[in-house]
Amino acid sequence: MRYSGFRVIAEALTGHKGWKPVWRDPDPKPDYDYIIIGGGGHGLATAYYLAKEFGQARIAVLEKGYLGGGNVGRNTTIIRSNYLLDGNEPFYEFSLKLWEGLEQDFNYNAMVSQRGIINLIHTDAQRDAATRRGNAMILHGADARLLSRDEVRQMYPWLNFDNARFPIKGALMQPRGGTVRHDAVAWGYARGADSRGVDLIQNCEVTGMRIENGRIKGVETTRGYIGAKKVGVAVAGSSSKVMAHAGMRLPIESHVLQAFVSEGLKPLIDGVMTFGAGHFYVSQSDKGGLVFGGDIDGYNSYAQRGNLPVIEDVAEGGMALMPAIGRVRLLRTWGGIMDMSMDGSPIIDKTHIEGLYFNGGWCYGGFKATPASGWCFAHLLAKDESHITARAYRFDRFLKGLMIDEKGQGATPNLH
Amino acid sequence: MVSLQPLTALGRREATTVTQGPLSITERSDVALASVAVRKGRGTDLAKAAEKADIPLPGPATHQPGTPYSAFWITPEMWFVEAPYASHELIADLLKHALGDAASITEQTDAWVAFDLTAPDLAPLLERLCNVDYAAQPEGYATRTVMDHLGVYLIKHGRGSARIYGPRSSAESLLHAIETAAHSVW
Amino acid sequence: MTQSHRIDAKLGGGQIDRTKTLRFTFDGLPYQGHPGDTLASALLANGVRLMGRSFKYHRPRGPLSAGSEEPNALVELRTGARQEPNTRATVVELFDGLTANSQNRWPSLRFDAMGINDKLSAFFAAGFYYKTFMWPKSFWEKLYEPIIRRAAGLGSVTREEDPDEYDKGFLHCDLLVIGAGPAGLMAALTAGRAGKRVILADEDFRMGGRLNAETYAVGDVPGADWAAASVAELATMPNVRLMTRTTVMGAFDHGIYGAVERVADHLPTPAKGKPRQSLWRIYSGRAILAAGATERPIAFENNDRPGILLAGALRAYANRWGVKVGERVAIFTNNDDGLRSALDLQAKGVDVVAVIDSRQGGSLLPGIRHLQGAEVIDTSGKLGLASIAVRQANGRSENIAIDALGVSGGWNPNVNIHSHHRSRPVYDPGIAAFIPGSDGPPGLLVAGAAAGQMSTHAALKTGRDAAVAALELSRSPDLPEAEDMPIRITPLWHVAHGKGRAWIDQQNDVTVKDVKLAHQENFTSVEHLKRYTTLGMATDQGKTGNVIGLAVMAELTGRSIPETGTTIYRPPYTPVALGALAGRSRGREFRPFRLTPSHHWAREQGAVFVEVGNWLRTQWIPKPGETEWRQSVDREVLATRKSVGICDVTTLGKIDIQGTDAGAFLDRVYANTFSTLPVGKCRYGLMLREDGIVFDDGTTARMGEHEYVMTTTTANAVTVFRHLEFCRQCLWPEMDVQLISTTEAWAQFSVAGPNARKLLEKIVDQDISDAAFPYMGAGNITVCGGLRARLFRISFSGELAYEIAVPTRYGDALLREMLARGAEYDPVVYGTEALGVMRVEKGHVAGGELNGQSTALNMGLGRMVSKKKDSIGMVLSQREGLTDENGYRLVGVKPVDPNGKLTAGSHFLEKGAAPVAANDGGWLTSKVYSPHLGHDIALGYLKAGDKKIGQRMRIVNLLSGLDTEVEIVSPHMFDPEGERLRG
Amino acid sequence: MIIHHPILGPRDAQEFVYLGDASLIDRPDGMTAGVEAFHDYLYQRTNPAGEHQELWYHEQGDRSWLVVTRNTVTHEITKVELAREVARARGRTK
Repeated sequence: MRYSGFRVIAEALTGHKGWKPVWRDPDPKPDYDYIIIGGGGHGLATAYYLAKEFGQARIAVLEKGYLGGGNVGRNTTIIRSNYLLDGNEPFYEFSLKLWEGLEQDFNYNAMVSQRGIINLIHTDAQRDAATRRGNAMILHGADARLLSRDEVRQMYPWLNFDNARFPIKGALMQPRGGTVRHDAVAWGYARGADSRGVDLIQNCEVTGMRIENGRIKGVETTRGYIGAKKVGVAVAGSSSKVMAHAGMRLPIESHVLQAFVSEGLKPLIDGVMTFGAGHFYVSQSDKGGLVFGGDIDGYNSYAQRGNLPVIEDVAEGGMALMPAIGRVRLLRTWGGIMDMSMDGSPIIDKTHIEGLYFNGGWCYGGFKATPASGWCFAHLLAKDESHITARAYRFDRFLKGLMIDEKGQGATPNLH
Repeated sequence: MVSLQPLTALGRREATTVTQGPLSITERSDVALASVAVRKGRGTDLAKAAEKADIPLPGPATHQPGTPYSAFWITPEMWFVEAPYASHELIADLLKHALGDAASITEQTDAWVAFDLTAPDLAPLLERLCNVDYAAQPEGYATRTVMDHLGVYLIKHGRGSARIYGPRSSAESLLHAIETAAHSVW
Repeated sequence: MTQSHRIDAKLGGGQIDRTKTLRFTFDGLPYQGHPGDTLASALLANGVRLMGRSFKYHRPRGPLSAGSEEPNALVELRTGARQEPNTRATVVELFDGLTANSQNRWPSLRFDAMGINDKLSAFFAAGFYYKTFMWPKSFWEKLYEPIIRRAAGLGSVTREEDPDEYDKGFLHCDLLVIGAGPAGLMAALTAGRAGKRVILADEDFRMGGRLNAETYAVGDVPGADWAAASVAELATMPNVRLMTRTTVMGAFDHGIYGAVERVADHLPTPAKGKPRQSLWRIYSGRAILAAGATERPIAFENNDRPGILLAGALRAYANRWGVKVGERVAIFTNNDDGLRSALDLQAKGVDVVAVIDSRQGGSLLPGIRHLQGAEVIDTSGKLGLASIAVRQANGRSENIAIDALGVSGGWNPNVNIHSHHRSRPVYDPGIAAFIPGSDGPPGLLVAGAAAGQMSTHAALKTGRDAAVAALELSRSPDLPEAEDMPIRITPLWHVAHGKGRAWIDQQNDVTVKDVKLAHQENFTSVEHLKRYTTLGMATDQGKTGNVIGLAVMAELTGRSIPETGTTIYRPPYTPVALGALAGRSRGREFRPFRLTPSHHWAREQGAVFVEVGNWLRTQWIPKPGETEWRQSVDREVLATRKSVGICDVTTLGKIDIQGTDAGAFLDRVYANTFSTLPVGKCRYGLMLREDGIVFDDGTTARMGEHEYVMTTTTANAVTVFRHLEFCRQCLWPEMDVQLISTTEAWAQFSVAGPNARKLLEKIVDQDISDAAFPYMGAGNITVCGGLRARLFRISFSGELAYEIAVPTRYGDALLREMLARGAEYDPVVYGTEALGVMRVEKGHVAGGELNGQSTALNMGLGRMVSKKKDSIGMVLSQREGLTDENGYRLVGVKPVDPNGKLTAGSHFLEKGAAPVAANDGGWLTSKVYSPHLGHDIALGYLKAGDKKIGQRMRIVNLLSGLDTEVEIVSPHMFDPEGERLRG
Repeated sequence: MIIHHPILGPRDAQEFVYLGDASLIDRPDGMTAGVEAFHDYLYQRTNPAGEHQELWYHEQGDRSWLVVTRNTVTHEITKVELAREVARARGRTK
């Protein structure tokens, strides 16, 4: 069924009796052409684009819990394409362009809101780096502006301009950056995939892979064996667990990233802002909560919860930047498991097992990548070759010394 | 002989004392300090030489007082040795002389700012500054800990007497943190 | 009309001090209350029921509860910079002069224009916004979203800096007891009497928990008196710390709990120097959760009007605060506790006109109209409850005029903290509620109502037993006598009736209809239910609503409640002020300062400082008449190159490396060789990461056979030391190497320029002629008549230069002495800007080039990586991606037109090339103005740059429109032969 | 979290800096091993959901590197050793 304002009014007048389930709950079939493991944002987007853009059918998405229950449902909702390196920027810009047409494409209001993102600058060295980055963005067809201290002050006069330990000296802005209602992304893709015949199978955990003569045959699940011609894995923080079924070790560690929301407030912050002298970034949701975060906890974890030091560190950053929020209250904290890769950039690649494909290593940047990740993974699955914007996301880049290390931290996942 | 006028870590000519309620904070610029580390396989040699020279080398998390040398444990096979600055300004040379090549010795005197804290009970102050269960520790407890984002050494001389060694360049920030915490308590 | 609803003191005074009167205002109107009141109890005492508006429909609301679970009575407390949005009136301790205002309404609380949303509620069903506002595309940011954002939100936040201070600390104990009701008090008494270190924390300003709101006895005294006596006994124990106004907000790993103490929220302003709140990190051996239980309502149509409260809250207001919420009151209950509320109210002289009991059978309450098998099906009243419609067992409906209704749907154990490690609570049909599951935080026991042990006796017993078990005590004290009533409840979650709305989550306006719609659209997982309807996502985090929501979903799906599942709670237990979490790390105190030895001198000179990590370094020192920074920097550079300049370089990391394997160790950690370095000499060292990328660089000197002094960059001093310890302990544990940082032990100055030696000769006691102290010499010396010092003949500026170090306490004096004794050479003190100019002129790499992404080859230092020995990074530096012949190379850049401008971060393009990524040649890493050359110069990484020396390209900054034609030159732009530094 | 230091007893994890899998002790010899061996050593991780041996550095303490055996699902720590001793036991020398 098609959603629209007229439909909402018509249903309101008739007691909302006409709304249909947004997706079915099918039982798994004995086999599929494509199995996507992981019913999060990336997996659902992959299935959606496989069906819609690449004309594929007989597709199933296997989700161990509920749809959208992974990082797509527990992030800070930011979208942007302000990357530096050639391996990354075209991909994230492709993603941003997909975001810009997404709601009309899948007929679901995910509240894609391009209210701008600013990365604050506190030193001359940061300004130099921002200049390099802003130029790289424009060279790749994205948008960027370098703001002076006064321009930042005009936007947010109540930031700490007068008594700061690390004074604000300007900002790199991407006007097209913004936020998206995260759950709605999962639901929109799920609805779009379901309506195109994709079987979305919840509470179905993959417990093994059947591999014969170097070729994948199917997967063992808590709901029985399911055969498949091709299997794509898009399970973020669970990447190492799932790929271990294929005997693979990955250049990935799983880490917990906490995120935070305050009580609802009348509008304070219009766009997205990152503090350049500490671990803090913030936006305000349409509902009024300040949504913010900081650094990962820093140790391998699958626990979906974090510890107090990071909460304090983030609050310190927030107070350093915005001295007015001392009496604003933290309402809720949560944690997601990040698939932190060895250079901070993702992998969308075939494996040495025929028919088994991998998508992961998103670190804490996976949400903004959702549309392009789905598109590029679908491209790889359908055509057996990388999408033009995802060609650098290969497994063998570490062997060949072709790392895509935005932060320059080397093989230390918890520093990316 | 030397024509240069030293400054204390707080940038003053003379070390001074600050008080806040019952607490006094005294900067100590009269302590000479050096690290002593065992050369590999020379533990016995070092122990013998140290004993002969009356240089204590206490066990983990412990400060051992003495005259002129006191010492506290830093890390396995390494100590900080204290002595009066007036008599032992060249503490590294003196220790090298006493301990020979059984140890690696490095002058540390001016790497640190030393504050002596006194109050009837320091626990209420220190619980706001660092994650040390001060009340539960014995006298002579020496540990590294964090105060105001700074790595410091804390030595418990008694319920109401302690010394803090903090990074010298942050002496002012550390003093400010102690004073502010003291305002909360007293 | 003051305190019209205060119960006569003769019927029981409650725990307020009626001898003192406190004045306060709400929405500008003056009221009075007493010490011991909350804002809510005081307003109710004054007959004020309307205190807020709901989030979505702007429905008029009064308090639902008498505690921290409150969803409705949210106010903006205080004014100006201390304005505090979304503050629960039910927990605000009244103080004289308190000011509160209602929020999320316009123009007034009584008439709220946004109340129109309530009339249009049919259009605002759960998730309606996902289905519309998509066309035209550009309208979302421009029209729809701004309207939604303005309408949304609750309270408003000030833009002013919070004037109050916050503190933090660490506490340690054998046992942390969370909650000081009967279970918590008994646990604390048991452990305290056994001599254990106990912390007892309670969110209330008065310990006793539910005992303060009840009338029954513990032992032979009223419960509240027993609580007070117990607190008094605990207060005498030196091993027990009592913490009132302290909310344990979260359970973290390994027995660590976060707690927020509201030190001064009950005062108009904190005392001078004292914090408003303190965050305590409590390190506990064991902990007992004795957080009690929270009553939940029943969903029925229009169950959200002011005057409709939880039955236990009505009872609490009467017993503890001496307040009758209404003159004519009814109770709607599905369990025996509701009956207790009716009896207590009656005892306080309140007219209880009916008890509507959804259950059949059992004995009838004496002296009260007790309707069994009956349900409340609707209510009326515009800004407050006026009457209820009751459907009796025989199906007949009746309207009853009342002004307060107490609702009891049963009690939910406060399992929150037990589920902070993602333990799922389990459903206990006996009490129709969730109790703690089995896999909670290790070391955390649960006692009392939090464990589903609802009677007072059970609370006392489980509190005692938990303490005995947690601490393995040998003695178990006797318990006082207390009531031990069984729980009698027949679950009723919502009243099935007509088409009206029945609220589940009152703040977020989630109704039974919304749950039905979610079910209809297949959002049936509890997580989907929560996310789609926003159930439980308001400031109360669903403390009263969640269980009802999932019970309704269970009914709709035909599954049991356990099959339907439950969402878990996450920290914090109740919302926590961000100021408390940040503590003192704010403003200028966000991070400590590191000051250089020359800081005081530089401040006297009016120096401009720059933050370098936590260091403050001198950036430049303006002289009188210099109005622009470039004038100062140019002067500092020219004076240095002309005669001599001095720069404080103390911030560079210094590491003492000793031991018989020190040389061999350095060979492993540096790409080049150090074991062959003669004593008394130093060498430039290049350190790689294991992935072959350059990690750090610096000069390392051999001071003795087994003694080296390493220098690191300022930025990497800590990480290099950590890395060396890793190499020493984890990779080569048998090496004889000892490490110690000496960064702060030595004040170190660079003395550079043609007259550097002449100046130093006036300071240094020894011969430092070129022959005695040649280029790259290093040694221990004395200065000024015998002060121990170190001298290194190294140069970053390209000049004849030394670095001289003295014990830090003499740094200030050494600088002054050098300036005084060397006055004839007009020495200049230069800052980091001039330092940067000179190093760029010389092509030395620094921060912009050492970016963690570059190899030795990129920097033109490829040959330094020795392959004759194993060193960190040697092998992986040989990967094809890092040895690309056409990869980035460090080049110098100068504008073809000397007036042409350069900007660091600009990119290289060939002449005529379009500004697209395919043509991107690289970027400028560092740019300065060279006063010697008279134009901008820069360093940059250029693809195949080593092959492009002499070519012309463009430097483009697309952010500013800059487009400058440049010549690619060698990075060594000044004195390329190095004649000056050997002079 | 709290790490039970083999010498100093319980210490707050905040005092430590985390590195990663304790297999980082097993560095190949650069004079004999090639790029593939170093690639496996530096980049490939088992990343288990469960028991994990990992390196922590007591930076704000005694500067010991520790090998901590910790469950990555529950965060329970079952063993803490000095990394130097672990390295020696694994046969690492000079």
